[in-house]
Amino acid sequence: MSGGGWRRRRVGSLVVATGLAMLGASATAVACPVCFVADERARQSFLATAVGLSALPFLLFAGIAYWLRRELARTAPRAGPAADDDASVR
Amino acid sequence: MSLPATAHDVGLSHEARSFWSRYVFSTDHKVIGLQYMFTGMVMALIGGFMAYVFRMQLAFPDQVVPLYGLVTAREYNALVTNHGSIMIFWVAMPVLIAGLGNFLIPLMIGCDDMVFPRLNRLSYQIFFVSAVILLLSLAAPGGGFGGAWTAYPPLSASAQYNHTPWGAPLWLLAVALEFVAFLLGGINFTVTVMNARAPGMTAMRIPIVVWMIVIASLVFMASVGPLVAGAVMLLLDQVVGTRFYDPKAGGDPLLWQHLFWFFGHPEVYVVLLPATGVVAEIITVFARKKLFAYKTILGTSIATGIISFFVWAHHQFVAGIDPRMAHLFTITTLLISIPLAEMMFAFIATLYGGSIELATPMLWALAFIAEFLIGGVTGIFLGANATDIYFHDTYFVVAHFHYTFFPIAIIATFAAITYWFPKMFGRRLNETLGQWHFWGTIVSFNAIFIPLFLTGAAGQHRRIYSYESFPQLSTPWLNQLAVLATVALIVLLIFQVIFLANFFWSMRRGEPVGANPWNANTLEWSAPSPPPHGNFATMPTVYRGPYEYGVPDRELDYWPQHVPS
Amino acid sequence: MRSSAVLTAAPARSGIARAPRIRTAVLGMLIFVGAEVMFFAGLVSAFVIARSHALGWPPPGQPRLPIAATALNTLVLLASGGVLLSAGRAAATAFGRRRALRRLTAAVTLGALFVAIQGVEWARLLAFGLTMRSSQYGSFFYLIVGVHAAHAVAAIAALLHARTRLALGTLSADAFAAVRVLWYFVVGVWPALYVVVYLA
Amino acid sequence: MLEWLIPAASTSAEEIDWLFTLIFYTVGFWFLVAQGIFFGFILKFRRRPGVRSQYIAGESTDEKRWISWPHYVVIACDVVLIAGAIAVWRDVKQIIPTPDETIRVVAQQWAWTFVHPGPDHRLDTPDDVVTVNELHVRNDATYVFELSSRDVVHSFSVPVFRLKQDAVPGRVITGWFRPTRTGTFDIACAEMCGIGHALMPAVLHVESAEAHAAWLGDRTTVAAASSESRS
Repeated sequence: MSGGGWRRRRVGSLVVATGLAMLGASATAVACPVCFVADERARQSFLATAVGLSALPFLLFAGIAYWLRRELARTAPRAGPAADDDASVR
Repeated sequence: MSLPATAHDVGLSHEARSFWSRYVFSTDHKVIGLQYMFTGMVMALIGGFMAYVFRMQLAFPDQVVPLYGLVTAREYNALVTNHGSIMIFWVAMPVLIAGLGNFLIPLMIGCDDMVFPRLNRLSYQIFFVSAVILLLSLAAPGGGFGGAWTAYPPLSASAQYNHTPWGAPLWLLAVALEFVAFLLGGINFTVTVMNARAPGMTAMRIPIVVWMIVIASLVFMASVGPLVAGAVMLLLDQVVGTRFYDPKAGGDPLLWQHLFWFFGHPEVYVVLLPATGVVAEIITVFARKKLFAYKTILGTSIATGIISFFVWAHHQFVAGIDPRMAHLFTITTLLISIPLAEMMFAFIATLYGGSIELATPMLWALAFIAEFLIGGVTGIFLGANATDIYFHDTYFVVAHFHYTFFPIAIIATFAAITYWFPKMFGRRLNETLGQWHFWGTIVSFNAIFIPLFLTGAAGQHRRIYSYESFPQLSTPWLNQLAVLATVALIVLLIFQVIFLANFFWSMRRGEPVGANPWNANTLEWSAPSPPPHGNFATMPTVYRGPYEYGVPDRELDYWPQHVPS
Repeated sequence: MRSSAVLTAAPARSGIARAPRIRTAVLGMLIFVGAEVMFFAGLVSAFVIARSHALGWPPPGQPRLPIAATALNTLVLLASGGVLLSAGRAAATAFGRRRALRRLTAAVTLGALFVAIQGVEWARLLAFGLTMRSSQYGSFFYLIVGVHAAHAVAAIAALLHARTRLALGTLSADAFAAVRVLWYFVVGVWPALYVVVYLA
Repeated sequence: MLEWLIPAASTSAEEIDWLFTLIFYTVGFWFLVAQGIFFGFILKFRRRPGVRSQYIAGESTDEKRWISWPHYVVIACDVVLIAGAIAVWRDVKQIIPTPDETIRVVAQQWAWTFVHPGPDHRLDTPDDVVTVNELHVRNDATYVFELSSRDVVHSFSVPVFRLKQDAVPGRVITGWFRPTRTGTFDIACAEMCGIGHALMPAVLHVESAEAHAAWLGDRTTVAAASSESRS
């Protein structure tokens, strides 16, 4: 169990480090010598959208996980199958 | 055994069901799973035939290909484009995720059906329509789309450049519909596993293949949105005449590449994870061993899913992205080798101390590990940005990803079919034919792609229909390698006849089997073979994890999940 | 208690009883909405990149978007979301069906009003010469706003379907909640799109 | 190792080949070890009558080290390879040296246009030499190229230089190379660009300084003559 735990933490920190590195790269960027036609604004927006798109799925998963926890807490007091008190009422 | 009274709230009752309601418009997850699988098999044959045609053209340029005719440059492009699209979107995805997911998930978690059966049926219907549209696009005026499966604009955006006014939009429409189908399927899988498990089926008792299908579905759903957005824009460019990707009008061709690869790379892991899950199930049963480090494997697959969102730009090292970005993506790309290597180590460790029986499913599962390792290590050359400059879009890349996709889409699928065939049809496949098919396929597969590693390393690019205008890249030696690969491909295709014969013969005439022919633990083997509509007579209760093989002090070397202690 | 609610539970099924602890349809809808958020994020990313290439935004010679009118229209949409929220609350209480029906109708009407006002604006912009093909500006405007409008229309259809079933008494609490989630998504994503497309 | 299959004709090629060899041996060694253990297990633990499998959960730290140690080895190798890749990439793509010559490469469906600077070593002057599907460069000179495309995405690929760079319409992308051996080599388009994708071969002539000057002289007189006759 503990093994799985620290493994997951390590993965998490890897992800965070990658994200920070990407942000850092965008902050320290000077005009890119090789790639674009001096279109620094375009490069910045590529970076920003890349970071945004990569981060968004995790925010979404976190959101759904949060909702699940609330939902489970809400239904927790009701022991046994929920079918009992959901029984057809019209 | 009498049929359990598990009528669905949708669809018809069990009695008096016609052929149509039973096999075509059924909401039964097993029927839908098999529909996906059969459609995938038909598409695989079509994709294989395409490979035959363009490999013949490469080996014997500008000669008449038997069963096809002359291959023009236009047709060649359409063939490679659609071969790639078909094999990924209409073979790997439907067979591994939709087919296996539908067939296995409810059975493995002890449930009568998916939670949204009608959504499930709709998903298959959309998928079927998408397959039909794709095949129609090949016959459209101007021919099928030939701009590579990555469909980079401006080539794909304008008929002025690609000369396929009908093929390109139809191809794109088919791909978009296919995504919608898997989106619906993925929602269904995830919710079913979260919400409809049998009592006692706690998170750590779920078979690893189910976990992997769910993780893959989540990765798919989180990554596909931007691509659909990009596809809508591309479709508008093609049909309405907007200029989202036209640099002359302020658009940006690189934008599509970002949106495409943001999906495109996670997609690799979307099909990989279910395949490794299948392998995990099979090696435990045939090694009679508990899966080594279940939680670690689960952790590695989650880690793979997460990291897969941070690697996509390694497809764009030479596409004109900021060269400093390339470092980041090299790092993440090589990092993703860590969880995958660990997963493979855990599989190898599972074999240690086992009692290995080399039945056909086990052969396929072991072959997956051996071949996938080749695919994995050759990926390092491509993930490292500097060597990728050279290897990008050469046959080395082609060989590399076939060493990953072939194990995924073909080897793991054969493993799954041979393993679950008794559950699907209540009969056994012929073992001798199975072994023949296995060895024929594996040997010829390697004989196709090892030569391609060499031609790629020698500088030959993919998607070039004739090397006659490149004196340096078409030496006799390289041409002989191309011929070898082509002959091997033909051998591979011929060996599939054995499989098809075995499959359809055994479906009707194979030796009948009971519920649990492999003495396996997971819940699907507690249902009758084939399981009736509704799967289980009574709801199974789960008492332990899925991999309790060889437990000491027990008479039997397996301990099914639903058997009380 | 849920048992006193006016909504029906899921249709009774014989045989294997499942014991879902999480509302199935809501969970499914949430995952779907997650995929939709990624879809819109893809569109917005494309928009941001296209805008960064442009020398002037909006491009010269293109009509300006009606910022104030759309701000009011945004309020209409938000109001619709608020009314639907209270419809959901009402449906969960005893004897609240009639009230829930009324509020649901109001929410649908407000939603339809929003779409109608958007349509009128589109017609005016088209008359001013802003079309899908006139510039990147126009392309992205009609793409993003149009995709949102399509979602709004689909969600309104779903709400109307839910209304019919609520009136008949065959709407499950779960299904109603799922439809509401869809509408909240349509309402919630709009202010973000408004800020990106109209204001920036 | 790559030069067994294809000559290495630029400074970048040598570096990339070095990285290839590094990866090949590092990865190849561990690949063989892994496959060896894998097949060893399959042979050793074949089913025998009366022998039961062992019960190993792989959950305790003690057992897990059988996969965690190899996994540290993988990390260590990854770090080495990442360092190598970054070092080579920096030299090849990121740092552009001061050029001896600047050339312009224009891709279109389906041909390459090369603009050589001519004897005055400057582009956009009357003595520029424009060729189609034929590139002449001087051995041991540093070249910077400006790559652009007229229509769709192409990719400028020179296998002997280990050089590949996509040409994206609307952008001018800069890169460099320094040839190290003379000869005639192939240039190809490496990105699907339409029906004629296979028909975009160009020929690269790496020449000694004298031969190059002679070729340039020929071409310049022709160009001058034709421009004179036009005026």
